[in-house]
Formats: sequence, structure tokens, C-alpha cells
Amino acid sequence: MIPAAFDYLRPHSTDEAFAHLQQHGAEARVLAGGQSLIPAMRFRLARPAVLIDINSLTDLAHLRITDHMLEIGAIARDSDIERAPWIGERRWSLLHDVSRLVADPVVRQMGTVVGSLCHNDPAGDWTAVALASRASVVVRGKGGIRRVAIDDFLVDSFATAVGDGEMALGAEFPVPDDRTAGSYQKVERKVGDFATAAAAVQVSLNADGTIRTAGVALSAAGACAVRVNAAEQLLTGQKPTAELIRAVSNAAWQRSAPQADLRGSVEFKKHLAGVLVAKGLRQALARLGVQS
Amino acid sequence: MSIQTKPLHSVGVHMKRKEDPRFIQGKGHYIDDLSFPGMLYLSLVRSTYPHAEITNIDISEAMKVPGVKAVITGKDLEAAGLGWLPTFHGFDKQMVLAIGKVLFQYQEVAAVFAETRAAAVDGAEAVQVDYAPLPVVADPFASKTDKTLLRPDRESKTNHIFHWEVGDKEGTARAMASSPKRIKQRLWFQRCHPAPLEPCGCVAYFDTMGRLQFHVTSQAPHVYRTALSLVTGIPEDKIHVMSPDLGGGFGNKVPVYPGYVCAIVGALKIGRPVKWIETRTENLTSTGFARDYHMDVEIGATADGKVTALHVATTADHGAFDAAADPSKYPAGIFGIVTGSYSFPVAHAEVDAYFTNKAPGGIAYRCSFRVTEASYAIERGMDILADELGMDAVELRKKNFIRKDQFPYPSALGFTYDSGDYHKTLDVALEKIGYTGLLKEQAEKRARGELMGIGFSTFTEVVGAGPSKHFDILGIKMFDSAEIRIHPTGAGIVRTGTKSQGQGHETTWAQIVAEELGLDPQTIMVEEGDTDTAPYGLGTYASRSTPVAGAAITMAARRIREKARKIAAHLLEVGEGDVEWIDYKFQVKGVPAKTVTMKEVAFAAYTNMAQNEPGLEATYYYDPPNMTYPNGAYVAVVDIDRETGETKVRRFVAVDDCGVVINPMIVEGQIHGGLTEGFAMAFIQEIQYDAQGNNLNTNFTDYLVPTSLETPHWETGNTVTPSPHHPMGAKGVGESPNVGSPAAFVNAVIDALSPLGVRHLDMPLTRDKVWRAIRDAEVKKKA
Amino acid sequence: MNLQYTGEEKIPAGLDTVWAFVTDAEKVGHCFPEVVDVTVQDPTHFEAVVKVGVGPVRGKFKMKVELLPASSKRRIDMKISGGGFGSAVDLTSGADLVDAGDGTTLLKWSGQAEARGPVAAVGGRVLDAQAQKLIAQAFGNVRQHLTV
Amino acid sequence: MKVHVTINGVNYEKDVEPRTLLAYFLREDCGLTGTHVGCDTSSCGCCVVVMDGTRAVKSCTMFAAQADGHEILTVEGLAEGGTLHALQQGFWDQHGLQCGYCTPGMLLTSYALLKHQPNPSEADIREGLSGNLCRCTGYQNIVKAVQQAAGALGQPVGTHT
Repeated sequence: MIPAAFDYLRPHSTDEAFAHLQQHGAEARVLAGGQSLIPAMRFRLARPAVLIDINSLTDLAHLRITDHMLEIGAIARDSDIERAPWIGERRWSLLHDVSRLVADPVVRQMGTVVGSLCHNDPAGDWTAVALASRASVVVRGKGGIRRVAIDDFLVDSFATAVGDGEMALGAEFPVPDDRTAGSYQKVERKVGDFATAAAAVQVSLNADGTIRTAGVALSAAGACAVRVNAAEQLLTGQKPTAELIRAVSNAAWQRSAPQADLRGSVEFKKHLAGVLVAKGLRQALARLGVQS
Repeated sequence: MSIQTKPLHSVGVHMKRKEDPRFIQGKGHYIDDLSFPGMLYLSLVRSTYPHAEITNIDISEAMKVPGVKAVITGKDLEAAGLGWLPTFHGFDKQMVLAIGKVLFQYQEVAAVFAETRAAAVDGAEAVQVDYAPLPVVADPFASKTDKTLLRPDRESKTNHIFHWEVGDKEGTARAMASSPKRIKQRLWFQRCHPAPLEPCGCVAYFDTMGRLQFHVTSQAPHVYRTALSLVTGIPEDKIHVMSPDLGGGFGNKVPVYPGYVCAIVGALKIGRPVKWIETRTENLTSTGFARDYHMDVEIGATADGKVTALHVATTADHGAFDAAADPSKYPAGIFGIVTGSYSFPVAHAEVDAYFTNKAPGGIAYRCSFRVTEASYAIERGMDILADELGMDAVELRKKNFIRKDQFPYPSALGFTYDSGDYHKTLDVALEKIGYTGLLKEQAEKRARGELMGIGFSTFTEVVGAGPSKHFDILGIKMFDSAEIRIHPTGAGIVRTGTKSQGQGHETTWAQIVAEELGLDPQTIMVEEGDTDTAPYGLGTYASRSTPVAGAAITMAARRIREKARKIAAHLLEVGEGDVEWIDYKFQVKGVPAKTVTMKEVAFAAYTNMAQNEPGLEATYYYDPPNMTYPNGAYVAVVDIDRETGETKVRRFVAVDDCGVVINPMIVEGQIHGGLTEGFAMAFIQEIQYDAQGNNLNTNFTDYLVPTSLETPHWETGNTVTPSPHHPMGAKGVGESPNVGSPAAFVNAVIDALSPLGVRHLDMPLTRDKVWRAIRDAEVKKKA
Repeated sequence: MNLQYTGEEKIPAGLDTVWAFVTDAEKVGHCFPEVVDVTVQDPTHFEAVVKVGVGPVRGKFKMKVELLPASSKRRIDMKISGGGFGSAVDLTSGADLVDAGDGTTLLKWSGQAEARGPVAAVGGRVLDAQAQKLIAQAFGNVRQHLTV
Repeated sequence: MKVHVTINGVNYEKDVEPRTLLAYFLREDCGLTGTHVGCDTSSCGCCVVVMDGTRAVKSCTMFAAQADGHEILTVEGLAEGGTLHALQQGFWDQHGLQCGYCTPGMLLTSYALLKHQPNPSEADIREGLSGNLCRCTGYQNIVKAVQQAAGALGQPVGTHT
């Protein structure tokens, strides 16, 4: 299939890109990795009048760790994360896991983390990971640059806090401390599929072995990825036990409100939400040397 | 014969493929690679509704799209007498473009011709079609009631297409009634699609002499030529069909599709070449589906496990048109092989087919006409019987196998099985998988509540259609042909009526010729797919190439050898009767030093032939005396995760007996591929329609083809029981793994779940389905 | 695919006022969210063009609407068939009007969407969100129009 | 619009519609038909080419305009001076192809894979190729082909661990 015709613009600076967006508003779409947008255009479900290709904005290609933040530029690829020199570090295990499970290995070489967040597919992978990591998105709008916490960023299915004429410049993931590990658990029908169910878990321990902070989020569990607040509250301050994990798993089951589709029934997806959170939690703890 | 005594041997050799150099360098010639000056692109407007009246088609906006040259509709075609296309089965016809109403979602409604691919799509999008929805018949059981008549165009006013049966109805009923043990189970072999990675397509144009030059993705180019001549009225000599390299076929590229007819009509009407290439969505939603058989399987047995009777009653969903590409006398294909590898004293099989508002098809997807369905039915049935009897599935099979000494074996449903050694083949598989150890492991795991399963399938196929007294397509008997020309230097060319889609004919055919004539296979060129040059043949599907065309090649080569013998006699200065063919050379009887090679004879055939007819060529049309009966013993070992319903295929052993193997590398490759497709059907692959008739699996995001990560590692082995009637003893193999494996996977999963009381689940065995079965069993246990 | 939604709106207007509003094609037409154009053919049939924009899916969707009022039951049914993107969407929606006292009316609605073609197959999840919004907002707009 | 792309070391300058997908640009504008198209959803990988030396991309899910100023390697550019690339040799030797339709994509994905992982395990190869579908081979011989190529490519510079 061939997309409908459009005008193609390739800015060479974010200022230029932003000017184009301001000019074309809702008629324009930003093209980053294009791995969701281009198939939608080929089916003519998406037919933007103007496509603003930001792939020449090399200042948005970064993957940078500062003292507190991992900064991911708008055109940093999934595969850049997958191959980052630090990806093997325990503290990044959540990102390590997800970077190997997003789409397929070729799509990952083009697809971007920020694009995936902006697409906000209800069954996307990065959205759940961003929730569990307490990431935020850097958005440039008329009023300047603002940082939007991921919970506020994900508005509804395929809808985010990025308004018409605005663009996401990057995402920021807080650098976890040494006693942190995570896990991303995804059930998919085959490689390249969206999740039937998925869970992102990240925990940081105190020196005494109690859980200092926890991030627990689900994908394919509602209109968009959701944080399991109850699970995070249950975990915080506690020593991990089998009962605790059961309770957390149950909280995930409760929170999950998926849609039935070819990937599975509501019942099955809800069940998986509980199972995958428990699995993820056990794996994250195991990575921290805690058997549960 | 050992290698030492066969310095020139070609058959049985692991020879690298001759076709590969072009494919690995991107020099293959597939349909979409072709381009001609002035070529237009065709895009089809398709129905959004599964069943609706067309109240209006407005093409005015489409005609305004820049680049659009013409738009045609069903009415235009009807006026030209081309509104309908006969299906290969011969008893039905299908609309080329919808006339009056649409009968399935994505049905072809209008054809748009434009200067570019993009403009054609723009044009198709601009065609406005108004529909008035009609009640939808989305399953064959609802179709049975005839509440909504789908095909008022047909003489008989019913949705029932045919009733077919074979065997002894009363005898089977009697035997069944008096059998101490009986099982009965409905099995649904879900609707699938072959989905070759290259979709279907064509380029049509009329040359300066007014001759139709038709390049098309066809597994059966000669049949296309004849069919097109019959449909269009163009004399057959004015049609040239060329099938280029095919990016897979698996049965999908057997039928003639509406897009082809539209391309030809467009080329004629506009006077320019027209290209039509399916999108993946069009491929999955409108061309050649397979299976969709609901089979009620009933087996009778004695208390100690000797089978006494088999009855299978099938409800078949044929979609909107009966486009199953089956031989004329076999509306349900060769489903009669359903007695499988077992000695049933009596059997009865019947199939009733119905129209529904779904895509037409019922093609033989990597399968010899419904043999996959039949194999699945009997192999699942035997496992259910074993369960009922409390008997080991292997023991039950061995007890009922047709014994080696019973061949040629007349089956209860009328086939004469050529050869086999089922006990031996199964024993090789058991040895390879380590059955005893697995049983022990399974017992331990079961004690711990773990779900491990071992599944068998000991199938027998029937392939190589077929003997002219039984088999024809559109009246054309299902022989196949070969023409061989040996050039003066001893190189040569072989042409056949078959068409490789990846099976490696360019290599295998050269090996056969080389073997028969003592020539270098590297210098034997193979050409297929061009109806101007190849002798008439029925094409490649139903595992018929090696059994039929392979035999034709052998026989043509032997004709050449006989002619060569005369020339050899002249060269050796002896009488013809004193020349014998030994070790790939002609030799004076009893004088090993006096020999001539075929290469020398070939040169003489053009330079020094004495009184013999010059040249060294032969053609052979081979009418097989019988079908061939490849068989195999497959074992799957699975572990199931209770929490996620995930099935892991830990091991899979496939031991095949396809008779004499010509190229073991190619045969192994065929088995790997077929097993992978069997795996896909067993676990993830299906074309589903919802109750409103919407197709739910319209592209590769939902019609799932397993990747390298999901696909298990395959372990293969073989036994060789030559076919007694094939000149080389070969039986064909391309489809065995696809036919035999689904039951092995399902049997393994059900075996794993059997401690929970699960007796059957229909494919595909998705995680959701398996998890649900486990959970339901647990709930039941608690209650 | 088949999707179902329900909801209700409390409208600060009497039953007869609301009934008159929801049976007027022109008025109902302008209650569709992002409506670009309404063409009334007869009292119970009209065409509306709406702008659709969910994530990557943006464009104009043309809908044919048929109103089926049952005045005795104070129930209005609506049949909407839409096209665009090479797909078809059939929506059926019904609303029961109930006198809620104090000059207010309760509008209890339900809707059902059925999509066909690439929209359903590829954009099912997009469509779901959109169809739900379309129906919910249409009834929300009825309330708004009658509140002013 | 004008695009300049270096394909297999040769410069191509073409005028195209912005909506031209890279796959069709290669096939129809540049005549390099070795790159195939098998789906519309970025699922099959028949269209994979390598961009800028190390990145495998699906050329049907990318516009030609996005390749402007970049280097593209297609199957036609793998062999050098009449010598097959080790991957091509591996696919031939190990019977890593049947119908050949997925082969160019498999080769190019493998090419990029070996750039990042010169010594992949069977599991690495199976994972690395999981964005490419094959309907004929069941992947087993493709894995062997890539292993053979990895061995052959690794030889001159010693072993990688």
C-alpha cells in the first residue's frame, strides 16, 4: 500500500522544526522513527498533510547520563538503548529487558523511545516502563520547554500531553541508585507483536533490605499504560515476602482493565497482569540477591 | 551401491542448489521485478461488507484523480461476457468483479488502472460504492438452514454445495454399533492461509501480433493458459503464460484470481501493459484460504485396542464460491486417506460443503487436497481412542498399523497403498527421541504437578495426483511431462510442466537427468514455467512434482539412453544388443575396456550418427499408475507453563519415509519448512471471521507467521521404502511435514493436559485457550 | 469488531423540550463533535461530516444518519453509517428519555459500533476510543445545547 | 523532491514524490529489485537494507526522502569483485534459502547483526533474525548459514570472545 500524498519538510534545527509545527498545527505530524506512523499511513488511516522529519536534528539523537538523569533524545533509537555500554548494569535492568522486547530487532534500529511514548499505544512497552521508572517527557510548546511527568503525559489511548503545534524533545529517566533492579515481563504471541499483557517493575532497596521505592506499571491493561499505585504502596517500606508478592500480584490483577482482542480475553489478560507483576518482582529481587 | 562404484552418481547426493547464486545476489526474477514501457498499475476496490447489495458505484471522482486511465466494474465485465470466472473445481463460478451484490468482505468490486502504483491506489480510494447490507452467514452450520440464500445465481436454491461420501456406510454403522469401545469427537481444522512471502501478481500485455503475453505467479502455467482461453475466448495459441521465480506458493498460486482477469481486460481495453500486485491484506482476505473442516470423528475398537470401524462426517466451509482447486471427481479432495496408517476393516467418510459469506478457496495448502485435514482427524482420533482405552498411544498405533507384508494394501476407502514399513519408521523415531526415558521423566513431572506432554503422529499421505482414470482438473488429466535435449557437448536442458516455488527443481531435475544419463548435473539446465517452451503439465502442488514430473524426467532420460545406445553401438562398432549401460557408460558386453561415455555419444549424435536419427532429445508424458504414499513418524515433546498457558516445544523428531531420496539436503529443507508451518497452524495461525462476517486476520500483525525465535529446533531422520511403481522409487516429500505435524503438536499438548481431564482442544492452541482449559479443569476439580 | 458503550446525561430541560431537540435532524447533526458540515435531507435523514483525530489517525469521516423516533416510548434510535479510510463504521445508538422531575430530563443512552475494513483490522484500538468519544460527546453536547 | 542516496557505493540522484517508500525507490527508481516487499506492516523483513554501514532498516517503513544523504547497502552490493560475501556463501552452502524471497532481507539483517555481534551464539542469531519472516526454511539452516559466515569472517582477525 502507498500512503496518501503529503508535503515533506526536513528541518535542520529544533527551532526550524518548531516553526513548521507552529505553522501547520494539527495538519502536521512529526516523523521520528516512523515505525507506527508509516504503517498507519500505508493503510491511509493516518494521512497528515505535512510530515516534519526530525531525523536530521542530530542534537536530539543523544543518549546521555548526567548525575541524576538518563536523557533520551527524540531520535535516539531503541537499539541505541539495547546497545548502550551501561545497559548491563543492574540498576538499568528494567531498560535492559524492555530494549530487547520492543517490536522486533530490525524495527528497533529505527524506532525511538520518545516516539513510542508519544504514540501512546495502549499495549506499548515504553509507556509502562516510563511509569515504573518515573520518567518525564520534555515538551516544547508555545510557552517554552516544559517537563511533563509521565503520569500526566499519558492522557488517553493514542493521546498525550503534546498538543497540536508542540513537540516532544526527549525523555528523562531518573538514574536509579546502586541497590535498584527492575524487570520487564511481556507476553506476546510472537516477536513483533504488541503485548498481550506486560508488566514493568523496578525496586530500590534500603540497606536493611526493606524496599525504599517501587515502580509497578502495566501495559495492555486499559486505555493506556497504568501505574499500579496500590502495589507500589504495598511494597514501600516492606521486606519482600511471598505473601507480599501475592498481595502485589492481586493489586495488579485488580488494577488491570484490559480490552479483549485477538491477543486474549479480558479474563486472561487480567490474570496475566497479576502473574507478570509477580514474576517481574521476583526477578528484580533476584537481581538484587533477594530470594523471595 | 557404494560411492566407489558410482563415481558419477547424482541421486542421493547432498548437492548445493543451482538456483541459489541468483537468489543470494538479488538477481531472482519475481513478478513485481518485471517492468515494461508504458506499464499501468491496477488497484482493486474491495468490499467493506461481507454481504450487501451494491446500490451504486460512482467512479466520477476516481476518474478525476491524476494518472487514472480507466475504471471498470462488474457491469462492464458482464457486458463483455467476462462477469464470471469458472473455478478450477469446475462445478462453480466466481464473480470477477461483484455483480449486483458482494458475498464476502474484501471481494473485488471495481478495478482502477493508473500510471503509477500510488495513483492507482488514490483512484481506488476515490471510487464511491454504496451498499445496502444483507444478513450475514458467517458459519457453515448457520448456512445449513438456508435461511439466507447466498447464491441465487445458481440453479439449486440452497447453500449446500455438495455431499460426497466414500466407503461402506451400512457396514461401518453395523461395525461401529457392535464395537465394545467407541470414541466420538468433533475436530475443527481452522481456516488458514498459505501466505507465501511473495503475494500473487501478474503483468499482462498484448504484443504487436495481438498475442497475450501473461506473466503471472502461477504454480500451474499450462492450466492457466487453457483456462484463460476458455474464459476469454482467446485462441490458446495466442496466449503465452510465463511464471517467473515464485516467492513461495504452498497452493496459494494455483487458482486463477479476479485480479488476473482484470489485468488482462485492462491491457486489452487500454492497449498498454498492466501490472497487478496484491497487497498482503488482499492476499490474506481474498485469495486461496485452506482447511476450515469441521470433522466428527468416530472410531470403534475392541476392548484390547484393535480398531474395528471409522466414520468421519465433515461440515466444510467453502466461503462464497466453491473455488477449491480439487480434481473433478474429488470435491473433497483425497480425504479418503482418513484411515491413515491403520488397518480398518471398514470405514465411511462423508463431506458436506456449504457456502458462507467468507472468502472463497479451500485450496490444497502444502497438502495433497484435504490430506492434511484427514491426517489430523485420524491422528487425533487415535490418541483420543488410546485415552479411552487407557492404552499407550504408541502401543495402540503399533497394534493397528498396516504391516509391511500387507503392501500393496487396499484400504477400506479404496486406495492401494504402495509401500511402507510403519513399525520400523516409528521405532526409529522412538529411538531418536528416547521414548522410555521421556516416559519416566513425564511420570516424575506429573507427580510434581508439572505439565509435560509427548505427542505422536504416524501419518500416511497420498500424493502424486494422479492416474488419469481418476484425476483431472477441468477435464485435463493429471499427467505430467518432461522434455530433455542433450546438446553436442553433453550439456543439456530439461523442461517440465511443473513449476518450482522454492522446492529446488533446477537442482533436483538436473540430478535425475545426470543420474540416468551419466552427465554432469552442473551442465543440465532446468527450465519451467514458460508455456511456449515447456511440454504441457499440470503444475506443482499436491507433492506431485517428484512423483509425476520426476518420473516423466526419468522416463524421458531413459528414452534418450535407448537412442544413445544405438549411437554407442555404432561408435563401439558392435550390434546394439551387445551394448550395455554400466557405471554410467555404454560398454561392450563383457569387455570393460571398450566403453563410450554419454558425452561422447552426445557429440556423435550431431556429428557421427551413421544411419541413426540425428539429435538427442526426448519427451515423455507420464501417467502415473498409482499415487505414492509417503509416511512418517513424528514425536513432539512439550512443556506447558500453568501460569501463562505457554507451550514450549522442547523437542521434535520427524522421521520421514518418502521413498528414494534424490537430494537429502533439499528433502531436509522441505521438512524443516513444513514442520514450521505445521507448528504455526497448531499454535498461532488462523483466519477468523467474527459473527458479522468481518475478517479479523488481515495482515501479518494478526495472521501470525512464527519467527526464528518461536520456531523449535527440528530433528530429522528417515527410512527408505521405495515406491514400487515410481521409476526411481521416489514418493515426494514437500507436504509430509505440514500434513503430519499438527496432530503431533496437539497430541502432545493434550497429553500434557490429560491429567487434568482435558480430552481435546481445537487449534490454534493459543496461550489463552490452554490457560483457560487448565483453569476450568482446576475449578471443576475443586467443585 | 463490535464495541458497546453506555452512559447518561442529566439535562436541565423538560421532557418535551428535549424530545423536540433530539428528533430534529439539524439540531442533532450539530451535536456531533468536530462536525464540519450537516446536510439535512428530510426530517429523519441527514449527512454529517466530522473531523476525526486520534493519534496518527486524522481525517474527515462522512456519516449518513437516520433518526428513528418512537414518540410513545420517548425513545430515539439512531443509525449511523460512516465511511472513510477505505473502511466502514456502522454505529447504532439509542436514548431513552425519562422525566427526572424539577424540569429535568434524564437521557440514558447506549451505543454500539461495528467497524469494517482496515479501520477495524489495523486501527481497532484507535477506533474504539474514537467511537466511544463520538457518541458520548454527541449526547454531552445535547445537554450543553439545552443548558444554555 | 530531489533525493541523493549512495547505494552500494554508487550515487543516485532522483526526483521522487515525498510518499515514495525507500523500498520502491530502490526497486523502481534505481532498478535494484533484489530488495523485496512482502507486507504493509513492517512485519516480514523482506525489504531490509543496511543504512550507513551498520543499521538494518525495513525499507518499506521508511521514505526515500529519509535516506537522502545516507549510504544504503542492498543485496546487490554484498558481493565484492565477483566474490560472494561470506553470508551469501553461508546461505548457499547451508541451504539457507528455498524460494529466495526473504533471502535479501535475511542477508542484510545478518550483515548488521555480525557488525554488532561478530561471534553470535545460536540464540543470538535466532533473536537477531526475529524481525524477518521466512515461510520456507524453518530458519534452522539460516542459523547455520550465519554461523558459517561468522566463522569465515572472524578467521583473518582471530577469535572473538
